Amino acid sequence: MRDLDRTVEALLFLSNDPVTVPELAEAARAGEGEVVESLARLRENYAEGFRGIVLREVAGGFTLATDPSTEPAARRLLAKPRTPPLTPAQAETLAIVAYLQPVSRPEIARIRGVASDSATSTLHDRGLIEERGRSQFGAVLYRTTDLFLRLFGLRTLDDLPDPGQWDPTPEEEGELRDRLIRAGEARAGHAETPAHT
Amino acid sequence: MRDLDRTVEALLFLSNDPVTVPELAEAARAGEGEVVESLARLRENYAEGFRGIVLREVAGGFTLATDPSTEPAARRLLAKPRTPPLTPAQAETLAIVAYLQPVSRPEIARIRGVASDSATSTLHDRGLIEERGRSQFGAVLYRTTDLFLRLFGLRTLDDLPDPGQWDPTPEEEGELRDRLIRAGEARAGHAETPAHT
Amino acid sequence: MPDPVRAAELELDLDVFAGPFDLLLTLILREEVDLLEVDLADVVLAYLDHLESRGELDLEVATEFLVLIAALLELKSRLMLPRDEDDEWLDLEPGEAAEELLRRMLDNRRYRRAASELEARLEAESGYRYRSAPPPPHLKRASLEAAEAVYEPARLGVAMGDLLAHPPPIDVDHMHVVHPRVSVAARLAHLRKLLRRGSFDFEEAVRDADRVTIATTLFALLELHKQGEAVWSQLEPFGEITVSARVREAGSGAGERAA
Repeated sequence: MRDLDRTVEALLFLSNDPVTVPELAEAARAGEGEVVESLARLRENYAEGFRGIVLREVAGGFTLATDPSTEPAARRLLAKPRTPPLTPAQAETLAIVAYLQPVSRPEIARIRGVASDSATSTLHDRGLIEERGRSQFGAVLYRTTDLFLRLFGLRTLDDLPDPGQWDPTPEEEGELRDRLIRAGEARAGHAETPAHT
Repeated sequence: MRDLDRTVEALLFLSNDPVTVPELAEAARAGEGEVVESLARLRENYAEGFRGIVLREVAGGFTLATDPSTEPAARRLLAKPRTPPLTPAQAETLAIVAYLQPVSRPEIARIRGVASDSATSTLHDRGLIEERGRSQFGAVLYRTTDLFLRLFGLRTLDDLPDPGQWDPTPEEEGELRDRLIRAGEARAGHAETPAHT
Repeated sequence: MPDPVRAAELELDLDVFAGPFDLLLTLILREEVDLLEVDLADVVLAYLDHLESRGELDLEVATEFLVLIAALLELKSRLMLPRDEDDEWLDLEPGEAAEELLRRMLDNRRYRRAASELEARLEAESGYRYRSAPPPPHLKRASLEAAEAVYEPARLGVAMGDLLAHPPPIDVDHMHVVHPRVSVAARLAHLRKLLRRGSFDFEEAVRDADRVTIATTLFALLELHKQGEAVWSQLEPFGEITVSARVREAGSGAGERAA
């Protein structure tokens, strides 16, 4: 292994958070281009499926992680449960924050149709979301964290799938809209009747 | 790499402390003899002088560590005071500690209108604030540190800027502390009002 | 995405409808069932019974149900309000109301799908473990001397200013709070004046009045009845209400009377 590769490997090993190319370059006293080449060589060395450790690019940086195939043994050794799964309320709240950030609690509640304070607090406590300023009414706004990106294996927020893919087809949407409009017109018709006093 | 070698490598990578052969064998569901052989193969792979990470046998068992030759770079990465931009939550929390010190977490939460434990912990971890005794109710009190002064370019706390120039309601009477708490409670009450569509 | 018993499959047995919830929704949307005649409280009760019989709360289904029932409640409350051009309660046209409802349903649906996508992602990622061992202390120690001024003190002052800010006063129009603009006393005087003619139609007493005035006038009428000054009759539901001065002993201030 070249000296730079050894240094980069050691830096990735020591840092608990993903490290960016500029950070690696500054610490290793190397050019960013050299670091990128070094990472490419390490990546070959740590390609998935070969070793117990893999090199991953998440949350805007590079980090070493264990291969999922070793997870059962790791659980036995560390007696530490895996990341607990999200409850549906937490998953929906997280999805809203991820796509609409920054977003406030009242806005989340409006979309979900129920107050979501406990889900928001849990996500905050778990470090998946954080505060990002305040709305004009003084409500705290939330955004996702780097830990969110890391736990969900995303390099950046742009890696999130396009939510448009889950929308109904224009035909379905049109049909739904027509029905709602007819219901609304029915209402207008009814309303002509004087109120019961 | 064999499956067992991958597992042992992953276990060594994840563990904070040296791991013994019996511990490795139990977690990997393998015989101790097999684990010893596996360690021997890994040791070749991680021999000193080849990579950035080395496999060491120490008093308590086996462990992965960085090669001493990479230490200068590691120190450059890890030892610099971590000064990423402050998040809004951190800036607000730090301002409260700086102007009102000593101040407790519950008081910070009351002023900000939201729990601020994660911001407080981060500021503490970064060495910007430290504990300074306990309030009469037993809550830990915080004050700013010398590193805080240094990172903000202040000689003493008296050099903190007068908040008066940013005060939205300078005509209001009262101690800074009381006014902050009143404003915080007003915001907390208001934030629950749903946003209008 | 797991697909347990959906809210849509909730079996209902109501006065005007028996069948699954989604069929009720469809019929309402197709105007085959009049939403005004559906007792939504019964739908909620049926849902609670359903939950009890299942013995568990499925949050996915509960959320779907809440969104649907909230949409129905909103639609129904709009239907029940009298239509009044200058009434701020009805600032949405039927088309706009439908658009708003549609937007909400699509929003909710979009984020529920996104949520299951995230759940699947987290599950797929949970096999990767990251190292959490702290780096050796001797590699971490930064010296105070090496620290340079990187933060602006003004940042703290600005944060203080934000923390001292009170929220803007609540916009009352926004909150749909209607302040009484008329007093019962004023409406009592109005009714007594009309009563001098002997009798009048209630519609006449509240012609061109807003809803609050109508309510206050009704309250004033009840007060007149209590005082023994007026009686009324209505021949059929929703029909005209005729208010008449009550025959009283001489000397009452109600003036002439005519049965």
